[in-house]
Amino acid sequence: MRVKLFATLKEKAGAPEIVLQGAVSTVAEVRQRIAEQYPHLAALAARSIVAVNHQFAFDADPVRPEDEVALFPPVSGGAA
Amino acid sequence: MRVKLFATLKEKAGAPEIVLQGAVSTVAEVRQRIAEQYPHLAALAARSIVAVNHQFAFDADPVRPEDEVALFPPVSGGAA
Amino acid sequence: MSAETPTLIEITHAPIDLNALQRAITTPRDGAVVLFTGTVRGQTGELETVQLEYEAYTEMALAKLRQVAEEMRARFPLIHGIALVQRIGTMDVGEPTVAVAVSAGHRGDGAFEAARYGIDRLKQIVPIWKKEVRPDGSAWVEGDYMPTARD
Amino acid sequence: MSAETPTLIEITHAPIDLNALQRAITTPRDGAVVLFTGTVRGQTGELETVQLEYEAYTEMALAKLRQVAEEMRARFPLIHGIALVQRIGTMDVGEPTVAVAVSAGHRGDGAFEAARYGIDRLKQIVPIWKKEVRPDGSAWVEGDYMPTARD
Repeated sequence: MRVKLFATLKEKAGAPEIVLQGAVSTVAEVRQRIAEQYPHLAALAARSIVAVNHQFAFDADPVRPEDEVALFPPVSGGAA
Repeated sequence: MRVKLFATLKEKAGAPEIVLQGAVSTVAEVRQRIAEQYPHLAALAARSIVAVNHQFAFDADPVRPEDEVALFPPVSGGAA
Repeated sequence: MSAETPTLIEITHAPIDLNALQRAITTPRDGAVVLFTGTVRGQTGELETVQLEYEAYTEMALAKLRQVAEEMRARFPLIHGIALVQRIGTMDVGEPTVAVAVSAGHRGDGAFEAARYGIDRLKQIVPIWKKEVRPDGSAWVEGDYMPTARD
Repeated sequence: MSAETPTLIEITHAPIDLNALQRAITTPRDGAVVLFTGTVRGQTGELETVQLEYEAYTEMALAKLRQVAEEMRARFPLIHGIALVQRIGTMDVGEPTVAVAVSAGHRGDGAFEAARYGIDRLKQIVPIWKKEVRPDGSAWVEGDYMPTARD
Protein backbone atom coordinates (compact mmCIF):
# COMPACT_ATOMS: atom_id res chain seq x y z
CA MET A 1 0.00 0.00 0.00
CA ARG A 2 1.22 3.50 -0.90
CA VAL A 3 1.06 6.34 1.64
CA LYS A 4 1.34 9.97 0.49
CA LEU A 5 3.48 12.23 2.68
CA PHE A 6 3.41 16.02 3.12
CA ALA A 7 5.43 18.81 4.76
CA THR A 8 7.86 17.64 7.47
CA LEU A 9 7.09 13.99 6.75
CA LYS A 10 7.86 14.31 3.08
CA GLU A 11 11.09 16.13 3.88
CA LYS A 12 12.16 13.56 6.50
CA ALA A 13 11.36 10.62 4.15
CA GLY A 14 13.04 12.34 1.21
CA ALA A 15 10.11 11.29 -1.00
CA PRO A 16 6.45 12.26 -1.56
CA GLU A 17 5.28 8.74 -0.77
CA ILE A 18 6.30 5.47 0.87
CA VAL A 19 5.17 1.91 0.19
CA LEU A 20 4.07 -0.41 3.01
CA GLN A 21 4.76 -4.14 2.69
CA GLY A 22 1.99 -6.59 3.56
CA ALA A 23 -1.76 -6.10 3.82
CA VAL A 24 -3.26 -3.46 6.12
CA SER A 25 -6.93 -3.29 7.03
CA THR A 26 -7.18 -0.43 9.55
CA VAL A 27 -5.67 3.00 10.15
CA ALA A 28 -4.03 1.62 13.31
CA GLU A 29 -2.23 -0.94 11.17
CA VAL A 30 -1.04 1.77 8.79
CA ARG A 31 0.60 3.61 11.68
CA GLN A 32 2.10 0.35 13.02
CA ARG A 33 3.63 -0.66 9.67
CA ILE A 34 5.14 2.78 9.16
CA ALA A 35 6.80 2.55 12.58
CA GLU A 36 8.16 -0.92 11.77
CA GLN A 37 9.21 -0.36 8.17
CA TYR A 38 10.31 3.30 8.38
CA PRO A 39 11.75 3.66 11.90
CA HIS A 40 13.21 7.13 11.16
CA LEU A 41 9.62 8.35 10.56
CA ALA A 42 8.16 6.66 13.65
CA ALA A 43 8.38 9.61 16.06
CA LEU A 44 6.91 12.07 13.55
CA ALA A 45 4.25 9.61 12.38
CA ALA A 46 3.02 9.13 15.94
CA ARG A 47 1.84 12.78 16.10
CA SER A 48 0.66 12.96 12.51
CA ILE A 49 -2.77 12.83 10.92
CA VAL A 50 -4.01 10.05 8.65
CA ALA A 51 -6.44 10.74 5.80
CA VAL A 52 -8.23 8.09 3.77
CA ASN A 53 -9.81 9.17 0.48
CA HIS A 54 -9.46 12.87 1.43
CA GLN A 55 -11.22 12.49 4.81
CA PHE A 56 -9.64 12.41 8.24
CA ALA A 57 -9.35 8.82 9.48
CA PHE A 58 -8.90 7.30 12.93
CA ASP A 59 -7.38 4.15 14.34
CA ALA A 60 -10.45 1.91 14.04
CA ASP A 61 -11.36 3.11 10.53
CA PRO A 62 -11.02 0.49 7.75
CA VAL A 63 -8.47 0.78 4.95
CA ARG A 64 -8.95 -1.06 1.65
CA PRO A 65 -6.20 -1.70 -0.92
CA GLU A 66 -7.71 0.77 -3.41
CA ASP A 67 -7.94 3.64 -0.88
CA GLU A 68 -5.81 6.78 -1.13
CA VAL A 69 -3.97 7.03 2.18
CA ALA A 70 -2.01 10.08 3.34
CA LEU A 71 0.01 11.01 6.41
CA PHE A 72 0.72 14.62 7.39
CA PRO A 73 1.32 16.94 10.35
CA PRO A 74 -1.38 19.21 11.82
CA VAL A 75 -2.21 21.78 9.15
CA SER A 76 -0.75 25.30 9.20
CA GLY A 77 -2.24 26.95 6.13
CA GLY A 78 -3.87 30.33 5.87
CA ALA A 79 -1.87 33.02 7.66
CA ALA A 80 -2.37 35.15 10.76
CA MET B 1 -24.60 84.51 5.59
CA ARG B 2 -24.23 81.73 3.01
CA VAL B 3 -25.60 78.26 3.73
CA LYS B 4 -24.41 75.26 1.67
CA LEU B 5 -27.11 72.77 0.67
CA PHE B 6 -26.83 69.08 -0.24
CA ALA B 7 -28.94 66.23 -1.65
CA THR B 8 -32.73 66.83 -1.47
CA LEU B 9 -32.23 70.36 -0.14
CA LYS B 10 -29.96 71.36 -3.02
CA GLU B 11 -32.42 69.88 -5.50
CA LYS B 12 -35.42 71.61 -3.91
CA ALA B 13 -33.59 74.96 -3.76
CA GLY B 14 -32.26 74.56 -7.31
CA ALA B 15 -28.86 75.81 -6.11
CA PRO B 16 -25.90 74.53 -4.05
CA GLU B 17 -26.23 77.40 -1.58
CA ILE B 18 -28.60 80.09 -0.33
CA VAL B 19 -27.87 83.46 1.26
CA LEU B 20 -29.58 84.56 4.48
CA GLN B 21 -30.34 88.26 4.98
CA GLY B 22 -29.51 89.85 8.34
CA ALA B 23 -27.17 88.76 11.09
CA VAL B 24 -27.51 85.33 12.71
CA SER B 25 -25.75 84.34 15.91
CA THR B 26 -27.01 80.81 16.67
CA VAL B 27 -27.95 77.64 14.81
CA ALA B 28 -31.57 78.16 15.91
CA GLU B 29 -31.55 81.52 14.14
CA VAL B 30 -30.17 79.92 10.97
CA ARG B 31 -33.12 77.54 10.89
CA GLN B 32 -35.58 80.38 11.62
CA ARG B 33 -34.23 82.61 8.84
CA ILE B 34 -34.36 79.80 6.30
CA ALA B 35 -38.01 79.16 7.18
CA GLU B 36 -38.80 82.88 6.80
CA GLN B 37 -36.76 83.67 3.72
CA TYR B 38 -37.10 80.33 1.85
CA PRO B 39 -40.59 79.10 2.78
CA HIS B 40 -40.48 76.29 0.16
CA LEU B 41 -37.52 74.81 2.05
CA ALA B 42 -39.09 75.19 5.50
CA ALA B 43 -40.58 71.69 5.82
CA LEU B 44 -37.41 69.97 4.63
CA ALA B 45 -35.15 72.24 6.69
CA ALA B 46 -37.07 71.36 9.88
CA ARG B 47 -35.86 67.75 9.68
CA SER B 48 -32.40 68.54 8.36
CA ILE B 49 -28.99 68.64 9.99
CA VAL B 50 -26.89 71.79 10.44
CA ALA B 51 -23.09 71.67 10.32
CA VAL B 52 -20.81 74.54 11.29
CA ASN B 53 -17.18 74.34 10.16
CA HIS B 54 -17.59 70.63 9.28
CA GLN B 55 -18.97 69.64 12.69
CA PHE B 56 -22.57 68.86 13.60
CA ALA B 57 -24.19 71.87 15.28
CA PHE B 58 -27.26 72.25 17.47
CA ASP B 59 -29.78 75.00 18.19
CA ALA B 60 -27.86 76.72 21.00
CA ASP B 61 -24.48 76.59 19.21
CA PRO B 62 -23.03 79.96 18.16
CA VAL B 63 -22.57 80.96 14.52
CA ARG B 64 -20.11 83.67 13.53
CA PRO B 65 -20.11 85.48 10.18
CA GLU B 66 -16.90 83.74 9.01
CA ASP B 67 -18.20 80.22 9.75
CA GLU B 68 -18.96 77.68 7.02
CA VAL B 69 -22.59 76.67 7.54
CA ALA B 70 -24.29 73.73 5.79
CA LEU B 71 -27.76 72.19 5.84
CA PHE B 72 -28.41 68.62 4.75
CA PRO B 73 -30.67 65.58 5.30
CA PRO B 74 -29.64 62.60 7.45
CA VAL B 75 -26.75 60.91 5.64
CA SER B 76 -27.23 57.81 3.47
CA GLY B 77 -23.73 57.04 2.22
CA GLY B 78 -21.97 53.73 2.17
CA ALA B 79 -24.22 50.94 0.92
CA ALA B 80 -25.86 47.87 2.42
CA MET C 1 0.80 58.28 6.70
CA SER C 2 2.73 56.69 9.52
CA ALA C 3 4.55 53.56 8.30
CA GLU C 4 3.50 51.66 11.43
CA THR C 5 -0.17 52.69 11.47
CA PRO C 6 -1.08 53.93 7.99
CA THR C 7 -4.42 55.68 7.59
CA LEU C 8 -5.80 56.13 4.08
CA ILE C 9 -8.84 58.44 3.80
CA GLU C 10 -10.33 59.14 0.40
CA ILE C 11 -13.40 60.51 -1.38
CA THR C 12 -12.92 59.67 -5.03
CA HIS C 13 -14.61 59.46 -8.41
CA ALA C 14 -12.34 56.56 -9.43
CA PRO C 15 -13.29 52.87 -9.10
CA ILE C 16 -12.16 51.40 -5.78
CA ASP C 17 -9.16 49.05 -6.19
CA LEU C 18 -9.25 46.49 -3.37
CA ASN C 19 -5.77 45.17 -4.20
CA ALA C 20 -4.32 48.67 -3.87
CA LEU C 21 -6.10 49.20 -0.53
CA GLN C 22 -4.73 45.94 0.83
CA ARG C 23 -1.19 46.92 -0.18
CA ALA C 24 -1.55 50.46 1.17
CA ILE C 25 -2.48 49.43 4.71
CA THR C 26 -0.49 46.20 5.17
CA THR C 27 2.64 46.77 7.26
CA PRO C 28 5.42 44.21 7.88
CA ARG C 29 3.82 43.44 11.26
CA ASP C 30 0.49 42.43 9.65
CA GLY C 31 -0.77 38.94 8.95
CA ALA C 32 -4.46 39.77 8.61
CA VAL C 33 -6.53 42.23 6.59
CA VAL C 34 -10.32 42.56 6.79
CA LEU C 35 -12.00 44.48 4.04
CA PHE C 36 -15.65 45.46 3.88
CA THR C 37 -17.06 46.78 0.66
CA GLY C 38 -20.55 48.09 0.04
CA THR C 39 -21.81 47.37 -3.46
CA VAL C 40 -24.69 48.63 -5.57
CA ARG C 41 -27.52 46.17 -4.90
CA GLY C 42 -29.63 45.62 -8.02
CA GLN C 43 -32.50 43.77 -6.36
CA THR C 44 -34.03 44.51 -2.96
CA GLY C 45 -36.99 42.19 -2.70
CA GLU C 46 -39.13 43.15 -5.71
CA LEU C 47 -37.48 46.55 -6.14
CA GLU C 48 -34.98 46.99 -8.92
CA THR C 49 -32.09 49.48 -8.85
CA VAL C 50 -30.21 50.34 -12.03
CA GLN C 51 -27.57 52.70 -10.64
CA LEU C 52 -26.69 54.67 -7.55
CA GLU C 53 -25.52 58.28 -7.61
CA TYR C 54 -23.44 59.43 -4.64
CA GLU C 55 -22.92 63.04 -3.56
CA ALA C 56 -20.63 64.18 -0.74
CA TYR C 57 -20.01 67.31 1.29
CA THR C 58 -16.39 66.52 0.58
CA GLU C 59 -14.49 68.69 3.09
CA MET C 60 -16.72 67.64 5.99
CA ALA C 61 -16.81 64.01 4.81
CA LEU C 62 -13.00 63.87 4.89
CA ALA C 63 -13.00 65.31 8.43
CA LYS C 64 -15.62 62.80 9.55
CA LEU C 65 -13.81 59.86 7.92
CA ARG C 66 -10.70 60.88 9.89
CA GLN C 67 -12.85 60.96 13.02
CA VAL C 68 -14.17 57.44 12.28
CA ALA C 69 -10.57 56.20 11.89
CA GLU C 70 -9.64 57.75 15.25
CA GLU C 71 -12.64 56.12 16.92
CA MET C 72 -11.64 52.76 15.42
CA ARG C 73 -8.10 53.09 16.80
CA ALA C 74 -9.40 54.11 20.23
CA ARG C 75 -11.73 51.09 20.42
CA PHE C 76 -9.46 48.50 18.76
CA PRO C 77 -5.94 49.41 19.86
CA LEU C 78 -4.25 46.36 18.27
CA ILE C 79 -5.15 47.27 14.69
CA HIS C 80 -2.46 48.83 12.49
CA GLY C 81 -3.64 50.08 9.08
CA ILE C 82 -6.99 51.67 8.21
CA ALA C 83 -8.47 52.62 4.83
CA LEU C 84 -11.80 54.44 4.52
CA VAL C 85 -12.71 55.16 0.92
CA GLN C 86 -16.02 56.41 -0.46
CA ARG C 87 -16.56 56.62 -4.17
CA ILE C 88 -18.88 59.37 -5.44
CA GLY C 89 -20.61 59.83 -8.79
CA THR C 90 -22.65 57.24 -10.66
CA MET C 91 -22.12 53.52 -10.07
CA ASP C 92 -23.61 50.41 -11.66
CA VAL C 93 -25.01 47.30 -9.99
CA GLY C 94 -22.26 45.19 -8.40
CA GLU C 95 -19.67 47.97 -8.19
CA PRO C 96 -18.02 48.80 -4.84
CA THR C 97 -19.23 52.17 -3.56
CA VAL C 98 -17.39 52.25 -0.26
CA ALA C 99 -14.55 50.30 1.35
CA VAL C 100 -13.40 49.93 4.93
CA ALA C 101 -10.14 48.00 5.34
CA VAL C 102 -8.25 47.17 8.52
CA SER C 103 -4.94 45.38 9.04
CA ALA C 104 -3.62 43.72 12.18
CA GLY C 105 -0.99 41.25 13.28
CA HIS C 106 -3.44 38.39 13.74
CA ARG C 107 -7.06 37.75 12.81
CA GLY C 108 -8.09 37.86 16.48
CA ASP C 109 -6.71 41.37 17.03
CA GLY C 110 -9.98 43.17 16.33
CA ALA C 111 -9.77 43.74 12.56
CA PHE C 112 -13.18 42.14 11.92
CA GLU C 113 -14.82 44.14 14.70
CA ALA C 114 -13.08 47.38 13.70
CA ALA C 115 -14.19 47.06 10.07
CA ARG C 116 -17.78 46.49 11.18
CA TYR C 117 -17.61 49.47 13.54
CA GLY C 118 -16.11 51.60 10.77
CA ILE C 119 -18.86 50.97 8.22
CA ASP C 120 -21.55 51.45 10.89
CA ARG C 121 -20.14 54.83 11.91
CA LEU C 122 -19.49 55.90 8.33
CA LYS C 123 -23.17 55.41 7.59
CA GLN C 124 -24.13 57.52 10.61
CA ILE C 125 -21.87 60.54 10.52
CA VAL C 126 -20.12 60.94 7.15
CA PRO C 127 -22.08 63.44 5.01
CA ILE C 128 -22.67 61.46 1.83
CA TRP C 129 -26.03 60.86 0.18
CA LYS C 130 -27.20 58.44 -2.44
CA LYS C 131 -29.88 58.66 -5.07
CA GLU C 132 -31.36 55.47 -6.45
CA VAL C 133 -31.92 55.28 -10.17
CA ARG C 134 -34.81 52.86 -10.77
CA PRO C 135 -36.39 51.83 -14.06
CA ASP C 136 -39.27 54.26 -13.33
CA GLY C 137 -37.36 57.30 -12.03
CA SER C 138 -34.91 58.30 -9.33
CA ALA C 139 -35.12 59.29 -5.69
CA TRP C 140 -32.82 60.32 -2.87
CA VAL C 141 -32.39 57.71 -0.16
CA GLU C 142 -33.15 59.20 3.25
CA GLY C 143 -30.93 58.23 6.16
CA ASP C 144 -32.41 58.05 9.62
CA TYR C 145 -29.58 58.87 12.02
CA MET C 146 -29.77 62.25 13.77
CA PRO C 147 -26.33 63.18 15.11
CA THR C 148 -25.89 64.31 18.69
CA ALA C 149 -23.27 66.60 20.23
CA ARG C 150 -21.08 63.53 20.79
CA ASP C 151 -20.83 62.80 17.03
CA MET D 1 -21.51 27.98 -9.73
CA SER D 2 -25.12 28.86 -8.96
CA ALA D 3 -25.87 32.43 -10.03
CA GLU D 4 -27.77 33.05 -6.78
CA THR D 5 -25.23 31.53 -4.39
CA PRO D 6 -21.87 31.35 -6.18
CA THR D 7 -19.11 29.34 -4.51
CA LEU D 8 -15.55 29.84 -5.70
CA ILE D 9 -12.99 27.33 -4.37
CA GLU D 10 -9.39 27.53 -5.52
CA ILE D 11 -5.85 26.37 -4.76
CA THR D 12 -3.61 28.41 -7.00
CA HIS D 13 -0.03 29.44 -7.68
CA ALA D 14 -1.20 32.80 -9.05
CA PRO D 15 -1.37 36.01 -6.98
CA ILE D 16 -4.79 36.50 -5.37
CA ASP D 17 -6.80 39.26 -7.07
CA LEU D 18 -9.21 40.74 -4.51
CA ASN D 19 -11.10 42.76 -7.15
CA ALA D 20 -11.77 39.59 -9.15
CA LEU D 21 -12.97 37.76 -6.02
CA GLN D 22 -15.37 40.58 -5.16
CA ARG D 23 -16.80 40.51 -8.70
CA ALA D 24 -17.04 36.71 -8.77
CA ILE D 25 -19.19 36.41 -5.65
CA THR D 26 -21.32 39.57 -5.81
CA THR D 27 -24.84 38.84 -7.07
CA PRO D 28 -27.51 41.45 -7.94
CA ARG D 29 -29.05 40.86 -4.50
CA ASP D 30 -25.83 41.82 -2.67
CA GLY D 31 -25.00 45.11 -1.03
CA ALA D 32 -22.19 43.90 1.23
CA VAL D 33 -18.98 41.94 0.76
CA VAL D 34 -16.59 41.00 3.58
CA LEU D 35 -13.17 39.83 2.56
CA PHE D 36 -10.50 38.44 4.85
CA THR D 37 -7.00 38.03 3.56
CA GLY D 38 -4.03 36.49 5.35
CA THR D 39 -0.75 38.09 4.43
CA VAL D 40 2.89 37.15 4.91
CA ARG D 41 3.91 38.83 8.18
CA GLY D 42 7.50 40.02 8.06
CA GLN D 43 7.88 40.81 11.75
CA THR D 44 6.49 38.81 14.67
CA GLY D 45 7.90 40.47 17.74
CA GLU D 46 11.67 40.21 17.23
CA LEU D 47 11.43 37.42 14.67
CA GLU D 48 11.90 38.25 11.03
CA THR D 49 10.31 36.33 8.15
CA VAL D 50 11.57 36.80 4.60
CA GLN D 51 9.16 34.54 2.72
CA LEU D 52 6.58 31.84 3.27
CA GLU D 53 6.37 28.67 1.22
CA TYR D 54 3.01 26.93 1.07
CA GLU D 55 2.41 23.30 0.16
CA ALA D 56 -1.02 21.67 -0.20
CA TYR D 57 -2.46 18.17 -0.45
CA THR D 58 -4.43 19.67 -3.29
CA GLU D 59 -7.21 17.12 -3.91
CA MET D 60 -8.04 16.84 -0.21
CA ALA D 61 -7.65 20.61 0.33
CA LEU D 62 -10.25 21.28 -2.39
CA ALA D 63 -12.64 18.79 -0.76
CA LYS D 64 -12.12 20.40 2.64
CA LEU D 65 -12.55 23.92 1.27
CA ARG D 66 -15.89 22.81 -0.18
CA GLN D 67 -16.79 21.43 3.25
CA VAL D 68 -15.90 24.76 4.90
CA ALA D 69 -18.16 26.57 2.41
CA GLU D 70 -21.02 24.19 3.22
CA GLU D 71 -20.52 24.72 6.94
CA MET D 72 -20.58 28.50 6.40
CA ARG D 73 -23.87 28.28 4.50
CA ALA D 74 -25.41 26.02 7.16
CA ARG D 75 -24.46 28.43 9.96
CA PHE D 76 -25.12 31.72 8.15
CA PRO D 77 -28.12 31.06 5.90
CA LEU D 78 -28.50 34.68 4.70
CA ILE D 79 -25.13 34.83 2.94
CA HIS D 80 -25.04 34.48 -0.86
CA GLY D 81 -21.55 34.22 -2.40
CA ILE D 82 -18.48 32.53 -0.95
CA ALA D 83 -14.87 32.49 -2.17
CA LEU D 84 -12.18 30.40 -0.49
CA VAL D 85 -8.81 30.75 -2.18
CA GLN D 86 -5.42 29.54 -0.96
CA ARG D 87 -2.30 30.44 -2.83
CA ILE D 88 0.57 27.93 -2.74
CA GLY D 89 4.24 28.30 -3.61
CA THR D 90 6.59 31.03 -2.38
CA MET D 91 5.25 34.41 -1.23
CA ASP D 92 6.94 37.60 -0.08
CA VAL D 93 6.15 39.77 2.94
CA GLY D 94 2.86 41.66 2.53
CA GLU D 95 1.42 39.36 -0.15
CA PRO D 96 -2.02 37.76 0.35
CA THR D 97 -1.66 34.02 0.93
CA VAL D 98 -5.29 33.14 1.51
CA ALA D 99 -8.64 34.88 0.99
CA VAL D 100 -12.09 34.24 2.38
CA ALA D 101 -14.82 36.41 0.84
CA VAL D 102 -18.54 36.44 1.59
CA SER D 103 -21.37 38.45 0.03
CA ALA D 104 -24.81 39.18 1.45
CA GLY D 105 -27.72 41.53 0.96
CA HIS D 106 -26.88 43.70 3.96
CA ARG D 107 -23.90 44.05 6.28
CA GLY D 108 -25.91 42.63 9.19
CA ASP D 109 -26.70 39.37 7.36
CA GLY D 110 -23.76 37.43 8.78
CA ALA D 111 -21.05 38.14 6.21
CA PHE D 112 -18.56 39.33 8.86
CA GLU D 113 -19.24 36.32 11.10
CA ALA D 114 -19.17 33.86 8.17
CA ALA D 115 -15.80 35.17 6.94
CA ARG D 116 -14.33 34.81 10.43
CA TYR D 117 -15.75 31.29 10.75
CA GLY D 118 -14.38 30.40 7.31
CA ILE D 119 -10.78 31.40 8.04
CA ASP D 120 -10.91 29.71 11.46
CA ARG D 121 -12.10 26.43 9.94
CA LEU D 122 -9.72 26.67 6.99
CA LYS D 123 -6.81 26.81 9.42
CA GLN D 124 -8.10 23.73 11.25
CA ILE D 125 -9.07 21.27 8.55
CA VAL D 126 -7.66 22.24 5.14
CA PRO D 127 -4.42 20.31 4.52
CA ILE D 128 -1.99 23.09 3.70
CA TRP D 129 1.36 23.68 5.40
CA LYS D 130 3.70 26.60 5.47
CA LYS D 131 7.43 26.85 5.83
CA GLU D 132 8.95 30.05 7.12
CA VAL D 133 12.04 31.34 5.39
CA ARG D 134 14.02 33.36 7.96
CA PRO D 135 17.33 35.16 7.50
CA ASP D 136 19.06 32.21 9.27
CA GLY D 137 17.29 29.25 7.65
CA SER D 138 13.84 27.81 7.13
CA ALA D 139 11.43 25.67 9.14
CA TRP D 140 7.99 24.16 8.78
CA VAL D 141 5.30 25.80 10.90
CA GLU D 142 3.51 23.20 13.02
CA GLY D 143 -0.24 23.51 13.40
CA ASP D 144 -1.85 22.35 16.62
CA TYR D 145 -5.36 21.23 15.70
CA MET D 146 -6.01 17.48 15.78
CA PRO D 147 -9.13 16.67 13.74
CA THR D 148 -11.89 14.54 15.18
CA ALA D 149 -14.39 12.30 13.42
CA ARG D 150 -16.72 15.32 13.11
CA ASP D 151 -14.20 17.22 10.94
